[in-house]
Amino acid sequence: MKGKPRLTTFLVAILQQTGRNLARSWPTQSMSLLTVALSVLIFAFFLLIHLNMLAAGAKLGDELRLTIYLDEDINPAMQPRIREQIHQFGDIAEVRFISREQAMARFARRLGDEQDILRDLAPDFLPPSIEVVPRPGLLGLNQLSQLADFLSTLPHVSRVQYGQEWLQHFNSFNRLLRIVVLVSAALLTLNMIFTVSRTIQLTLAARREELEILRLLGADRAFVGTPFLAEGLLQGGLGSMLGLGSLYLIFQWTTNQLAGAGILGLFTPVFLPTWLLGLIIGASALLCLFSSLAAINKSLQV
Amino acid sequence: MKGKPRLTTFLVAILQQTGRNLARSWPTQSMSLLTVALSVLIFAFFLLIHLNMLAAGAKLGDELRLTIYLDEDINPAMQPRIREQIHQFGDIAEVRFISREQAMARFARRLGDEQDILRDLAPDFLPPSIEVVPRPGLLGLNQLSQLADFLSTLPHVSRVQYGQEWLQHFNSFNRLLRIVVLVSAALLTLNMIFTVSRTIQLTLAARREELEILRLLGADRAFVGTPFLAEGLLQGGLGSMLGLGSLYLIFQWTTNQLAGAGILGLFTPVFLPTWLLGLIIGASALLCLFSSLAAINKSLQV
Amino acid sequence: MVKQTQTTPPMVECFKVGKVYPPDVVALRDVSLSVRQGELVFITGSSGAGKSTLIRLIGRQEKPDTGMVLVNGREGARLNQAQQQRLRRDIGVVYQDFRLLPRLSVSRNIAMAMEVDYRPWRETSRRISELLEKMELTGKERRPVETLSRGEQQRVAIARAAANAPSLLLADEPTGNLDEQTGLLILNLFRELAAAGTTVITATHDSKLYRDHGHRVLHLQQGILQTDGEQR
Amino acid sequence: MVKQTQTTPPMVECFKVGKVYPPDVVALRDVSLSVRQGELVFITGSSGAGKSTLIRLIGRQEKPDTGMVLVNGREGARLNQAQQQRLRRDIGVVYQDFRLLPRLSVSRNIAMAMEVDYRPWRETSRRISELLEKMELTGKERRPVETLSRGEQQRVAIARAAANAPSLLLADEPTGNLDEQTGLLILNLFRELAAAGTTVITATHDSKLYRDHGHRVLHLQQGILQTDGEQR
Ligand SMILES: Nc1ncnc2c1ncn2[C@@H]1O[C@H](COP(=O)(O)OP(=O)(O)OP(=O)(O)O)[C@@H](O)[C@H]1O
Ligand SMILES: Nc1ncnc2c1ncn2[C@@H]1O[C@H](COP(=O)(O)OP(=O)(O)OP(=O)(O)O)[C@@H](O)[C@H]1O
Ligand SMILES: [Mg+2]
Ligand SMILES: [Mg+2]
Repeated sequence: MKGKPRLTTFLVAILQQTGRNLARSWPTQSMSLLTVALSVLIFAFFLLIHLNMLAAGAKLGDELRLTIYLDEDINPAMQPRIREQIHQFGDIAEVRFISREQAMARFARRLGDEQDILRDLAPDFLPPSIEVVPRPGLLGLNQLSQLADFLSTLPHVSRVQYGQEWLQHFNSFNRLLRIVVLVSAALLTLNMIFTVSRTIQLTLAARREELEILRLLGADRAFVGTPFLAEGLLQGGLGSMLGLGSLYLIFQWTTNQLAGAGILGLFTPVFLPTWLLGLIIGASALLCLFSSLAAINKSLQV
Repeated sequence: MKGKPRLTTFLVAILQQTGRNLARSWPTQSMSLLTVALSVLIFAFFLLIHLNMLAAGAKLGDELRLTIYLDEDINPAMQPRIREQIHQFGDIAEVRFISREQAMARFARRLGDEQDILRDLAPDFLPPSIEVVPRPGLLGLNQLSQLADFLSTLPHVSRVQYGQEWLQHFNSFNRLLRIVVLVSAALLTLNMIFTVSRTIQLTLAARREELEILRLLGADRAFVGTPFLAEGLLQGGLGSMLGLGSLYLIFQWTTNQLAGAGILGLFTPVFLPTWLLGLIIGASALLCLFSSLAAINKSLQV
Repeated sequence: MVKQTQTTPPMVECFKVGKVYPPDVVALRDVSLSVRQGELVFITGSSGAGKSTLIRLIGRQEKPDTGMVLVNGREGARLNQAQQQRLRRDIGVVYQDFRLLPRLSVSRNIAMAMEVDYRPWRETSRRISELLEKMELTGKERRPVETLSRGEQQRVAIARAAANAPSLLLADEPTGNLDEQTGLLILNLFRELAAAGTTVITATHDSKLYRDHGHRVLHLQQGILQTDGEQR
Repeated sequence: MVKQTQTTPPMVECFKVGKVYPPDVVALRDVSLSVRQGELVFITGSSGAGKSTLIRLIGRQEKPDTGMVLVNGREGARLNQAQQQRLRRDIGVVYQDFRLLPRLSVSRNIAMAMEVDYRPWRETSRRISELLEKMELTGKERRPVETLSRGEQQRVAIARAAANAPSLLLADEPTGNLDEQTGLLILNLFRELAAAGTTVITATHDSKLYRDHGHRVLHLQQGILQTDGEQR
């Protein structure tokens, strides 16, 4: 070099180089892009299922409650005092007083089509009760049994019941779910790492000769690096956008398929939140970028 | 060649070549093996979940039944005739006659902890009924309503009930499940194809030069092909075995984790059946084999 | 040197051979020649004259666009794959760009040519050490080819081509990276092979190789065979 | 030709340079030499003598194990990456194995060397057609390098090395695949470059290049510098 180049010469050279690289190796590049898109799609698909399962699980957990059966209906005047006593235990979301009549009505609802069988019963054969709904955070069996012990010390209480059995089922189902989700997350992460590293290896193999010759010719970091940066960002960014876009289409199609069917009454499926989408796109762009940079650095050793 | 080689010379040459290939390229080869193993593992993992979900679903479906409420208990002498009439509709798995006492006992069981509330009831407040369990195949709502119409023509019948609402829920949950399983199967198959083809591309890139030189030297099909055959079989076979072995360990660990917990009462998780394991191993060995063969054929064009 | 009598059968025959590379590079035009068994022939011509193309056509790496090339009386197009492969093992070629496997050792590279022909192991190792001695490469058997000097690599390529004592040896610029003295080693090897019955066709621009020794020289110019005869 | 006066500064200086390849191949031993700016020097020696190694050490592709190599008065180890890269763009190298990108066209291969130095586009294309004319490659600009004959490829490699009119040109066996006449083209190019101030160091076994022209010749033998002076 016979002196510092002018800025325009520099920019033109870099842009030409970038354009030429993209023009020449677009088949490899678009294969890589598809691979990244597929990896992101699979990963985000299972993330989406996981998040929706968690949401459905949380909704089920909301229905957890303790029922305190009473000897007799509670005088409405007494209710605020008892409500206050219960709230003193802390972490209580709601306290409901259920009279004999309310209990009967609800039992009838619960029997559904079979409620004819109640025709001949006295309307007061069910005992009155108080229902205590803990906050979702308070799910552990230990804390629940402490709360139950406390509730049985209240006046007029005949028996405290909380769905121990149901709770156990729910807990172990959650455990199974968590294992499945953890194992698939681990496998899919491994898969993504493998796929992306293979893709980069292939791209590198296609470029090794060229990088070596650029090094021998004394190309500087900007000349070698900028096209690679552009490529890495393009593959990681576009690839993950493509993957997430496809996922959105799949999601839309699925919810349309299910719209009106009963399942959507149980829980409302939600798509990944925007910040998570941004995070995934950013992370994969960075991943591709850094792998490209590592390659350049190796090839730029003088 | 100055004549036909002796068999021993031939065998020694082929074996040497195979051994040398394996010895020289084992890092690439073991990476390929791991990739195949991971692909198979992920694929089989989701297949396993799918199969178990189907099994659990089928078990739920088994509990589907029609209940025919009667005006009065049926004379045991009449029962065989009615049973026969019902069976004439075809596709019926079981017909059960429930007396007032049996109904009451079952209702008590079903109330569980709340059965105290039945203390004061007359033991005959529930009506007698016949339960009809259709064969699992007969799940469609249409057929069920036909069966119900037929049953309401039987003598002494007051009302036929079958869980239309529950059935709808179950059907749409099954639909969601089917969509999730189909989408993940499609994605994972794509992923497996991508991964394996990338792996093979890498292996080929590493060998292109050698294959070209073997072609120029006039190597025959046996000399070039046998080592490749061995490699393809080894990678596909060993890789898928490794993947399925890891899956078995994960499966064992998971069921151990859940052993004793309530969830296992709902359904018994089963591993993939032996014929399916064999199929997976065979298919991936063949896949790897054919890809290798395609490579050789291309390089053997004279 | 072998006496060339009229009764020795022809090993290579070309009849009006032409080769055009797309779009319109005429590499060879109407080349006819005949080389007898055990002959040692040189092809000369300036850079781009078509020497390598002629060698590739005779070695069946490419097909002629017009005319016919016969090796040992047989035409390539008439052979099936297995026959072609067998024929190829009986032709040794020194490529202008060597085509060695850079990561393999010197002896592995040479052994490959013999293993492909299913030669017994003992013969292979004896032949390799004999050839390496002639090429003055003794002691470098185990070195990966990529660590050799360019001229050493060229000698490995020659050793590989000669390993099977083929009926036909095609050498494309075999002394391009060798000094005068080492070049003479190669010439001696080729003479020995010719004396033992191998037909040797060498493309070269190295006039020291063929001058002063009374060998037959074919001179190509822009794809056309200009002179065919002894040059001194 | 440039008159070499004692006042011309030295471009390349080697002080007791040695290079040993593992495990124990002594490629160079205590080589000392000094080449002035604008000089045209030949390195000779038989195959494996260490010519390419010396060229690689001067071109900074490798580091000496002992001694010191100065180019333009500066030692490689003392430069940072950017300085090294800048220096490299000012050294043109003709590699013995060319190191061209086979799938790229002739002009792309040459242009790369100039683009890396951020030469304006017009200068690049003018220089390329000028060089291709001198190398007798006109009309082959757009051909992928892999479709050229070996000698044509070698001339592309020479054109690339000369493209930037570098301060130092290192040529390793630049006429190995060229006939006598084409070789003279190269010699003329080198002389022109030297006259314009480029220092040219050529490793070759082609005595036709340096004989009869009164150039300085360094003779290597088994890694040791034997003679340094004019050869006729
Ligand atoms: N990377 C390496 N590893 C080990 N030995 C090497 C390496 N490179 C070169 N050598 C050895 O160093 C010696 C000198 O090699 P060099 O390439 O300098 O020779 P040369 O004079 O260029 O020969 P030629 O004329 O054949 O090109 C040779 O014996 C060679 O085998
Ligand atoms: N694959 C190809 N595609 C197009 N043109 C080709 C191809 N191969 C060779 N040519 C052209 O054919 C002509 C003859 O090439 P060939 O390699 O036979 O020359 P050569 O005599 O061997 O030259 P050298 O001495 O430089 O090796 C050259 O002009 C070359 O550019
Ligand atoms: Mg040639
Ligand atoms: Mg050399």
